[in-house]
Amino acid sequence: MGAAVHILSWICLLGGACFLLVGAIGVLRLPDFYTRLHAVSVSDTMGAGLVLAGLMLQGGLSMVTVKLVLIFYFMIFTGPTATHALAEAALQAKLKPVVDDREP
Amino acid sequence: MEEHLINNVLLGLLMMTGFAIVRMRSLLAVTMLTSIYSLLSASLFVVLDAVDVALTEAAIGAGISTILMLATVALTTDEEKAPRHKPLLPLFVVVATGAALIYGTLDMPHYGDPMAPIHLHVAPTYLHVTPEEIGVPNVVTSVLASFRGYDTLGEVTVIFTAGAGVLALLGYRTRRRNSQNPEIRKMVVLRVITKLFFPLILLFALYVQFHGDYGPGGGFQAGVIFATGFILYALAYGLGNVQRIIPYRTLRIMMVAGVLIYIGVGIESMLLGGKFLEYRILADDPVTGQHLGIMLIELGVGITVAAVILIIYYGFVSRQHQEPPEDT
Amino acid sequence: MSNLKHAFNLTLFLFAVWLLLSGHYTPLMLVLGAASTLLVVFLAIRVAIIDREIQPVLLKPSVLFYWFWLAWEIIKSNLDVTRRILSPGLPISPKIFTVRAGQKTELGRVTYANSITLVPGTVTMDIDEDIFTVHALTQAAAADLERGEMNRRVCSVENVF
Amino acid sequence: MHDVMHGVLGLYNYWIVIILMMTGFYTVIARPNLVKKIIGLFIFQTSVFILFISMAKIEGGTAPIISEGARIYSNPLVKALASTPIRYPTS
Repeated sequence: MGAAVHILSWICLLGGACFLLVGAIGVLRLPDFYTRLHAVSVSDTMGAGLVLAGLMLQGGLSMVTVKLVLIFYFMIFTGPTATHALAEAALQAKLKPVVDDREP
Repeated sequence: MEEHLINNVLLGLLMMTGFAIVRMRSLLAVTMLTSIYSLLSASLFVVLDAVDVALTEAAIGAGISTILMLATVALTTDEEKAPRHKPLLPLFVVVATGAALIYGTLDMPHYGDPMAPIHLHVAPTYLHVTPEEIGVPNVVTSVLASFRGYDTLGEVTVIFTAGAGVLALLGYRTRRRNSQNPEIRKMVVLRVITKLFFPLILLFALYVQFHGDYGPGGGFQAGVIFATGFILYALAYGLGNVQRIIPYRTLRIMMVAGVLIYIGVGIESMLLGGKFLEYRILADDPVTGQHLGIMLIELGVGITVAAVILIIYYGFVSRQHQEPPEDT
Repeated sequence: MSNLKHAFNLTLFLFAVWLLLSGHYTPLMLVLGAASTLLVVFLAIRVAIIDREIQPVLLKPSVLFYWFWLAWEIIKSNLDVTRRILSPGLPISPKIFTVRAGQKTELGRVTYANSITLVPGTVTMDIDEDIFTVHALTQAAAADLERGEMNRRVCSVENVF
Repeated sequence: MHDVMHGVLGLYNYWIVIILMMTGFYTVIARPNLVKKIIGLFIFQTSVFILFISMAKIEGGTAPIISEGARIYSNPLVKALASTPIRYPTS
């Protein structure tokens, strides 16, 4: 494996870690349940995606990478499903969202 | 070095989760935290080279336990009452015990020490003998299924007994209910995604079942994942529909059949002139015999575990529906 | 008749997944793989959940093109949401609104709903037939969705399903 | 000083395990709610697994799956022991 690929994979891993951190900060800073879902969405897509990409670069062309691709597909489908299920459940439990009424 | 760092960070997170679990009052939140705790410890097991344990913990602790715990909370109450008096005595007991235990660790071999007594006696033998006699790369599987096959038989029996116990306690009353309630009909995303993933989860379970020789996995984990597929289906489509795929009767038969397969392999090896569960008799070549024996008993374990977990789930959920609807 | 074809497609797809996962191509493992695939297909038939939805559509060119477009959207909105989370004033303006989904099939609608949720800044909260209730983090994200480009794109890949 | 650091790092795992164990123990004896008690037992049990598996780790070792290119394997027996009782909480 070339040094360039190695460096690239670490860039991906660190970038992913940064986005995961941003997701966590977002959960702390945003005002209510529904807005927090958007922060989680950041770590779900960009964070996890970049970490997986970095690991795939580390794995090279092997069975490991194949499994990582399968994990990636799995996450793309289940992540939004879980978020949607949470939002729907919160809506059914009549949790009041914070809404900005100003006209844009 | 990175390994140490990850290890320490995970341990720290585990500790924080543990404290949060003790302090929280809402049992639903505690259940979810327990799931997180379990996932964290599974990651820790991977760092500590125990991949089989990690897979089991992830499937059991983070998966099935959470579902069963949520079912329990749904049957009872989700708010813990405040304790009546100050927990001074328990606190004292805990601190004293902890201090004594920490004093005890001072004599223990250090973490990662290759010369610790634990590594010097039995384990090297297993590592040496496994490639020659068993021919299975995963030493944990060979220890579980072959060297310590009796233990695993005992374990399957325990699980079988647990299933029988739940059958006796909770029972199961078939009730022809119209399981497709309107709330479920509305959750279109859940239903479609479940439909897409149901076959894939089952296939993955079978993959784990049959690749236990080469990597982490085996009958137990496979059985749990298999059951999870059906539980997911039941959550999205209702219990009635999942019973069309696997009826209750079939489950009871499966629960017994798994144990019988296991014992049958033992008796077969006795009939062929060996001892109970002596797999190398099973084929002309001892290594092939071992392989065959391990595969068969793992299959038995998988069938029993899947059946027992589904029986427990059916028991819980069918009871849930019998409660008169009070809070609607 | 078409059910049979779908069952056949599902079998092929599952066996391909098995081969991808397995990595051990001895005769024994292949036989076990075939047996596992058939067992799963049998269970799938039992619930009659086999319809057009389980086909490996994910790799057809137009769907692949949609994936790339969606990935680009996700990256863009990720950067936007990240900027908003990290900036001290927290410049958000949450909004709840409804959009109309133009898809005919359930799978198309679910693809649309999940694409909305997958893009940070918008979450599908509720689905009532073809009316989606969406929660957006900012007015801009809401306006972006209301323009309906994603809806059109999902509609055009829907025919492939 | 170096010795002290070495000792702390070498025993760190065990100490955390003991803290977790005591957290579980406290939950069992101090909380009246049964679900909470069960969760306390669960924490206790997991901490015991971590104790076992920490002891089984060898510096620089890999998971005990025989493969080419790996020389040192961590202790397989402990893992077999630990993955047996892990299965009971379901039951």
